[in-house]
Amino acid sequence: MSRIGVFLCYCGSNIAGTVDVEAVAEMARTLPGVVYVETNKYTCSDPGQEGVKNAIIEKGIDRVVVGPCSPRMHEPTWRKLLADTPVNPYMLEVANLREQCSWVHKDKAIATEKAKDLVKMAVAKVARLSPLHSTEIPVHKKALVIGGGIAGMQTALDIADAGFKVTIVERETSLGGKMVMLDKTFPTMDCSACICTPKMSEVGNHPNITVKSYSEVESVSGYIGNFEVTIREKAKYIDYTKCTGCGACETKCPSKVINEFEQGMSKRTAIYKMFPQAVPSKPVIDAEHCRMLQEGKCGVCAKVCPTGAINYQDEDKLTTETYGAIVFATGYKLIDWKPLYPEYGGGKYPDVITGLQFERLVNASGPTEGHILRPSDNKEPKSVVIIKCVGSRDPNKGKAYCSRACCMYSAKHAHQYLDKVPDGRCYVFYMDVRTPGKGYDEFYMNTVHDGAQYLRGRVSKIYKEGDKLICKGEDTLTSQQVTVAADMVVLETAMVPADGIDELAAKFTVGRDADGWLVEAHAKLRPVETNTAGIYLAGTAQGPKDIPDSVCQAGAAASKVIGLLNKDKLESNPQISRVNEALCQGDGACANICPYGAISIVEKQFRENSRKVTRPVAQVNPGLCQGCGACTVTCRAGAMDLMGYTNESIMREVDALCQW
Amino acid sequence: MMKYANFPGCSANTTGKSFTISTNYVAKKIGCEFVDIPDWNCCGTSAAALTSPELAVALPARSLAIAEQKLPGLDVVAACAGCYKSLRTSLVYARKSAENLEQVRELIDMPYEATTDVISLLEAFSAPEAREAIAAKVVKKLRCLKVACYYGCAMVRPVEVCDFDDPEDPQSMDELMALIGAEPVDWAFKTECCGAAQQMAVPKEARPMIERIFQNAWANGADCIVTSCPLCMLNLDMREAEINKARIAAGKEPFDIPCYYFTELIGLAFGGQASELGIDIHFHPAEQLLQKRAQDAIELEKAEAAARAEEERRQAELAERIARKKAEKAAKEAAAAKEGADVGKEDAR
Amino acid sequence: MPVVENNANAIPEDWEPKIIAFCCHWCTYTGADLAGLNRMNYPANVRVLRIPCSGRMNPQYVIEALNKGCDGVLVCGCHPGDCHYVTGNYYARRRMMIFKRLLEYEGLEPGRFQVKWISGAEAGKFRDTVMKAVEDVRALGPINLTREIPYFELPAMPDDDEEAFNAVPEEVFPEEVNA
Amino acid sequence: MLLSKQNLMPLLNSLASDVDVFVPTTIDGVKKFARLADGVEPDFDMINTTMPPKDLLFPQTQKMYHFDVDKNGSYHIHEYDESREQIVFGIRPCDMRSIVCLDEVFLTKGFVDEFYANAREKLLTVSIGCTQAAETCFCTSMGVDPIYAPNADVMLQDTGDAYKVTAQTPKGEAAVSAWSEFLSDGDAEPVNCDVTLKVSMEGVVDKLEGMYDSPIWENLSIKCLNCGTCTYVCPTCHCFDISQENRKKDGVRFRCWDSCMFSEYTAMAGGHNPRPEKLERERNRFMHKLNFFERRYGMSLCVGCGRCVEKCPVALDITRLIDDIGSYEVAPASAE
Amino acid sequence: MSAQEIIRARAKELLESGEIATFIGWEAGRFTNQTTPLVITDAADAGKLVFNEYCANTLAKYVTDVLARGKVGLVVRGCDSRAIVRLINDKVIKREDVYLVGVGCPGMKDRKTDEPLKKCTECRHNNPLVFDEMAGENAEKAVPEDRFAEVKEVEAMTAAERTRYFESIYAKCIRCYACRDVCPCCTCRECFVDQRRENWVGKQNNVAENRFYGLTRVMHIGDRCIECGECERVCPMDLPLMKLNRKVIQDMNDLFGEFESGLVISAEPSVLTTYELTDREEFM
Repeated sequence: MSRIGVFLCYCGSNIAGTVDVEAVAEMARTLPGVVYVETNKYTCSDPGQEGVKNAIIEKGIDRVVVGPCSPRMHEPTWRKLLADTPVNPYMLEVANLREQCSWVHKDKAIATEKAKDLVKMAVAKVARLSPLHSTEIPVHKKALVIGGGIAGMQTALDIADAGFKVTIVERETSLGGKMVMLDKTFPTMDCSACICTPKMSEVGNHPNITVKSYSEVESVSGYIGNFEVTIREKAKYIDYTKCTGCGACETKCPSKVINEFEQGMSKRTAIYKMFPQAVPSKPVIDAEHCRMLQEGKCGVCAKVCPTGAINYQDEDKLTTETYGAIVFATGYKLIDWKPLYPEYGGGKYPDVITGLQFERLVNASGPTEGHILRPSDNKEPKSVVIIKCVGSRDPNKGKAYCSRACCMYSAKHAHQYLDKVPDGRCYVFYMDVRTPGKGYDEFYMNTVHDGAQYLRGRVSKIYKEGDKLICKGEDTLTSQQVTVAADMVVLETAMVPADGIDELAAKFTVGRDADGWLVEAHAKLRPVETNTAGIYLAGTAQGPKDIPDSVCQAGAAASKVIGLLNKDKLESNPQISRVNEALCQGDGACANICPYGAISIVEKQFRENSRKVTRPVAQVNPGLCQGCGACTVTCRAGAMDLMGYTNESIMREVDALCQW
Repeated sequence: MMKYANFPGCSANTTGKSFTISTNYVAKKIGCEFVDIPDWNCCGTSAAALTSPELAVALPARSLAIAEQKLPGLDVVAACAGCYKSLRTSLVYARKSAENLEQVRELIDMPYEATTDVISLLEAFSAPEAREAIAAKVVKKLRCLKVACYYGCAMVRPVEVCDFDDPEDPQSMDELMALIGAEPVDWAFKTECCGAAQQMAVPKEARPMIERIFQNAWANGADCIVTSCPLCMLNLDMREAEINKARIAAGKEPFDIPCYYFTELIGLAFGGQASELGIDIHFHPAEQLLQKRAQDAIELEKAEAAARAEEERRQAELAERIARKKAEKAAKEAAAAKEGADVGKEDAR
Repeated sequence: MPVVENNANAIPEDWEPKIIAFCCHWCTYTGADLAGLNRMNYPANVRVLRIPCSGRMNPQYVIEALNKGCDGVLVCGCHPGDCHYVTGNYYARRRMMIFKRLLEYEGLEPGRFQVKWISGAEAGKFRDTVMKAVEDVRALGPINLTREIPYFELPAMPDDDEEAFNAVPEEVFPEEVNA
Repeated sequence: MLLSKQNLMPLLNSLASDVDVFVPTTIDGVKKFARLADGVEPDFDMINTTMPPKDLLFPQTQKMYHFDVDKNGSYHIHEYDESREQIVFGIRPCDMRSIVCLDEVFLTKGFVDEFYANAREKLLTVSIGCTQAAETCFCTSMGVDPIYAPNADVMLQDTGDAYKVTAQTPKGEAAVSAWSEFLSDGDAEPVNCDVTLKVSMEGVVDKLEGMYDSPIWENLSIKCLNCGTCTYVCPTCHCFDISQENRKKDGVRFRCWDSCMFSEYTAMAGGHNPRPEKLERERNRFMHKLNFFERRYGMSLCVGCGRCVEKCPVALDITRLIDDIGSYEVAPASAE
Repeated sequence: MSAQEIIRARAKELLESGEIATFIGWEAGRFTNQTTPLVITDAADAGKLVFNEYCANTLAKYVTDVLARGKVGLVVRGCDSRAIVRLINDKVIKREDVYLVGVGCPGMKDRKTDEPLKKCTECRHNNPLVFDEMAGENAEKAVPEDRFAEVKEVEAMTAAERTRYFESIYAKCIRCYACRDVCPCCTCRECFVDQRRENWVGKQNNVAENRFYGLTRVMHIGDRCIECGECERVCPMDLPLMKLNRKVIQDMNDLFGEFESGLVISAEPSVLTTYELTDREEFM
């Protein structure tokens, strides 16, 4: 027979003010199973807690009901208190006598009556609870970072500096991501290579970091602390141990391929290094365009290679490792504006370029060695029009959201153009200028003072007349139509999630919002975590942002990972679902409904009526189950029950309220 | 067999007279029959829309209802872009929901199912069957005539209503012009508005809209502008002189860019005379260009013929030289063979 | 067994509606606490039963509540999209829509079974929902489903003195009980 | 003595004035015995009711006693006795025979169930012989005379336009003497009632002894759904379960019908179930009907009323089982 | 060859060839036009199989009992095939466990009154939807026009009338659980009524407990019910149970789109165990 102790609290006058605590105590003594009732002025105070502890030990109480404030406030306190007593911390029920009783009802008699009911419910429930113990989950002290851009690299560095092993999986042939493509970075105008390449080499040489370039995640299974990830290292056809990165092969390779890194404004060879400062600074053979691999002719690079590092028979390598935590730093790409904006020529006019193409033009290692020459005829454009929010803030044609960073980098582009073409004229068509960071607005003001002509309005049409690009727009401040004859137009296009993010996220059961960005656990309070425990986000994978914000998030994600990997084992939430295998039909309705994928259907052997039977039953993974209970209702047979809120305890709680 | 219910519109026999004449000419030639909708009424264009939305829907709906009963199964063709826009807008409104259809029925107080479709004349003539017929009937290709195809805005926008060709860069008229041998020019103002009614309302502000169109066409090397809407024709053709006067005053060079209906040029290609097609009653003199280009075409043909002749001659000469060399070689071999034979004989002796 | 037409809708004057509210821990329970913090005032006829998520809400609890003595049932959860467990309230929404129609089909007045999405910040909405529920149920009177509560007309106990029955027993110490 | 049919209703109304008279009738489409009251039309032409009359003696849910714990932990128990004077008018001979079985179970061999006993004493049984039998009736094969129930208090036999009334027990005589104003003396031959369905019970009981493992049970039980219909409509099924509903400090213990067809009937703590499959449960039911009861009380527990044959959703038929048992050769009991 | 002869012949062949271990069909009962389910294991008994207009029982649920012996052959009409699909979709059996002999169903008749059974007048798919072979041709049968006529009838009553109506139903119920045991959707290893520890529903038979059982069963099978009408047919008290099931089906039809369960073998979760973001919002 259970020995229930009821500890009611005055909470000073908060409860006692409108609830006759003694009368409730009297009623409590008459409840079945209750052996000891005590009232206390401040139960949560140290003397109060001591009193409770002694009473429990003295009276041999094995279940506790506390009648204080809301469980959201002090449930952890009572749990810690019970941890020092022989009573299991989960043999506890809290009756909310303050926030939902004394504070909200004026009439003392009615409030007392309600308090009695609440205590009755709590006693009925605690009588049916069973002791719960959290299980331990091992934590593998290794982290996986997907994506080698600035966010991925910063995360990896922070984790590695904390002494944990990190693997970076980068899809491209080198680290650097989008940042390394840029020329200068706002607001300080330091050259992007100068601050990005040192980080890349730091990552490349860090003892705790293994870089897997030209690789992708093949498959993943497992849960927090124990992610089994298979990584496919695509064939590079070059033996990196032998290759010294001398680049002889690149000079001799006959086939010409559009250079994605240079945004299609120049050509590269089939065997190529993305850019001079690439890390790993060794080339890769692009199988699709290599004549040797496609038609079996050529083989020049093998002949020329001083160390014989070329190996045409190379294959993809699959490696599987276990990681404790995973960070998504998969970055972004620019929206493909051509099909969306035929009015800007839809790609017909080569001189209508994107922001990244402009970055390559103005970049010293770019196709034009830093001289701003327009792609059509390599002439220096004397008048440039920059159009902002192309695809952003445009629900009809593009994306509804603002891509955050373009206001700053369009001001930067204008500044760079006016800097490099002193006699040039630069027009910027904008809707709003949003420059909220430190030193941001001052940067924008400098650009305006440099002579950039900011016209508030959208460009409705661009057409070619002669060798000029006529931009028809409006200036809403003077409410006049404006037509600018430009030599070159730069479209600051919207940021959208990187290619292939859908399949990747699906593999990890990470949610994606309507626009395809990875969904954080809570927009304000948990921006770098996801709903899947052990998986974190950093950088533009979670949404459009600029480099400073990405680096901040990288640090945050790293700190979360470090916090997780510091633990040798994880305490799992004990209030999780439990399967009664005798009742389980194995139809998997619970597995479908579980938002955390915590339930799996496994074949198990049972002895039934002296016969051995193997049949499918559900199995709950304590690491993933968050205790929402959706599976308990889906399971018609009632095989699935949620510990802490069992069917029986809720039923009796309902009965207790209805005078049963 | 191409048969359509025709919605003439108010401009058919007035400002758009030559459009109707040339259309009938072409239709007769390619065996396409247009049956006028009996007792059709004005489509209301922008005026009705300004007065009340119900009127803008009801006016066109009445004609469509009559077409539905009297000419069942025939699509309605509206030559003028203005009529086409109004009819389409009313049709799309009625088809949107049962309530709308019910409301329209009440307005026009006639049975109406909104089943007959509405297409523009350009769409009718772009149908594959029509294009084959046109190609077959072409007698005289309008060579070296550079045309700027001007669709105007009502023909292609808004997409939800018109749903015909590409709203930004339509090609159907360009293809027809290429079919009859003309050279369509790639220019940027295909679908730029000509100012329509604003030319009457606010002439001072609206005139530059027309000038821009001429300017872009001229800049891209077009000889003339081809259109399929009487209102655009009116604004371009009739007001070119006025714009030229203003340009001369401003010290700019006047334009000499005549405007045609696309059916007029097709008629020409069928061998029709300018007078038969109504080209003679344009505001801006339109015939000299045609004659000049006809001359150019003839010289071009002559030049081409000459070039072809030249080419044949060269080929013949080349063939002949090869033949001669081959003959010499044969002769040399024969000679060599003979000597061999003599040598053989000497050995034999 | 004849259908007992008990407590026909004559509302006894001292009758107070008894309503149970199944509130999800993360949103509505927080909202209720917030109502308390702001010292809002609402009738005391509603007792809150805490469940982790509205997805945990099993229709069988509602039937048990209506069968065993409640005059009204309130089920509250997070707004769709805010659920702490991501999809809990989406499932609950479908299930409750169907179940509410089924109960009303069987004659239960709509006011007796209400479902509301109340977020952690909507203290005011929680108070209004409670007040509206109490008003609705009070207007409807005691639930007129045949229930088993009165079937056990407790026979008069021979020594049935009420206040003796409720008198407070002295402490029962473990040693005594086992002795 | 004779009771003319015209006097039947007046007799019933007079009886009903002071005692509950239960007559066969149809309520809401269900044929059962219900208390005569306005709005309840007795229907004596009905061959038999779907719900058996055992409900009067052994209701589906019966409150046994109320308990409560008072302040100093002592228990008070108060028995319910809801039995009251009842007359069941129009009970068929087969149902009367089932009451004999129930009496055996509830009153004999030293175990007297006082709830049943109270009800039984206060019950006056007025049986009416059958005039026609349903296709599923096979009472004659089970030793029941369709027009004569030996243990009924008063026996009415249909003689065309009147009933031949014979009192058979002291209680019956007392009752009949009270009906004198409705009766008229004279005698008439009761109409006979032939029962089409016949099975031979000969040797069935002994054969069943050796048929524990015979394949008959396999083929029979396969089609059974294991629902409780047959046991709840059977007049002789008497199994019940005891449970209680408790409130704070008091509660009521009640008993309610239970069916050996439910797996939960024999479910034990720890999950073991001595009769886990349909086969065992089916075998147990028929063995109890045709063998166990015979061994213990010397009479078959099946009265041939045919209700289970009529109402079984899958038409599982005890008469065919009896035929199969008849034609089944028991393998010679092996040596060991 | 009539359907019955084809069934007999095929059953015999299948059993002899060992392709199936048991065959389920109907056999004649003792009384005129009475049929009862028959499960045979050796080919000799194939002769007993019958198929006529009085085969009222659905056979699908017997598959689970005889599955241990091996592949099961059975005759499937429209409702049986939907029941088999239901069992497969609920992962109780696998498609390869059963060999389905399809037969067009002319609509079964009541053996005593000779009128078509209520469930057959309301049947919308009388021909098998899933089968391995067909014994004879499909049968023509008019599909009833208003599937929810009964439900609309009850919905037209006032709330008080409906309360009394359903309370009279729950008063008549004797809790024999025939409706649960015949239903292809009810395949739990231990039904909630037997779970004494949770004590969902008391064992006593009164309106409140019967209502708990009735309502819970509808909510458990509502989104998978194949509308075979067997629960109504087997109920000894003739309770109109389909009025409850069809109400839930009608609501799902209106709220979540065209709903007809058991037509196609699929791994789709049932309607109440999934959701759409665009579901109607009534509780804001």
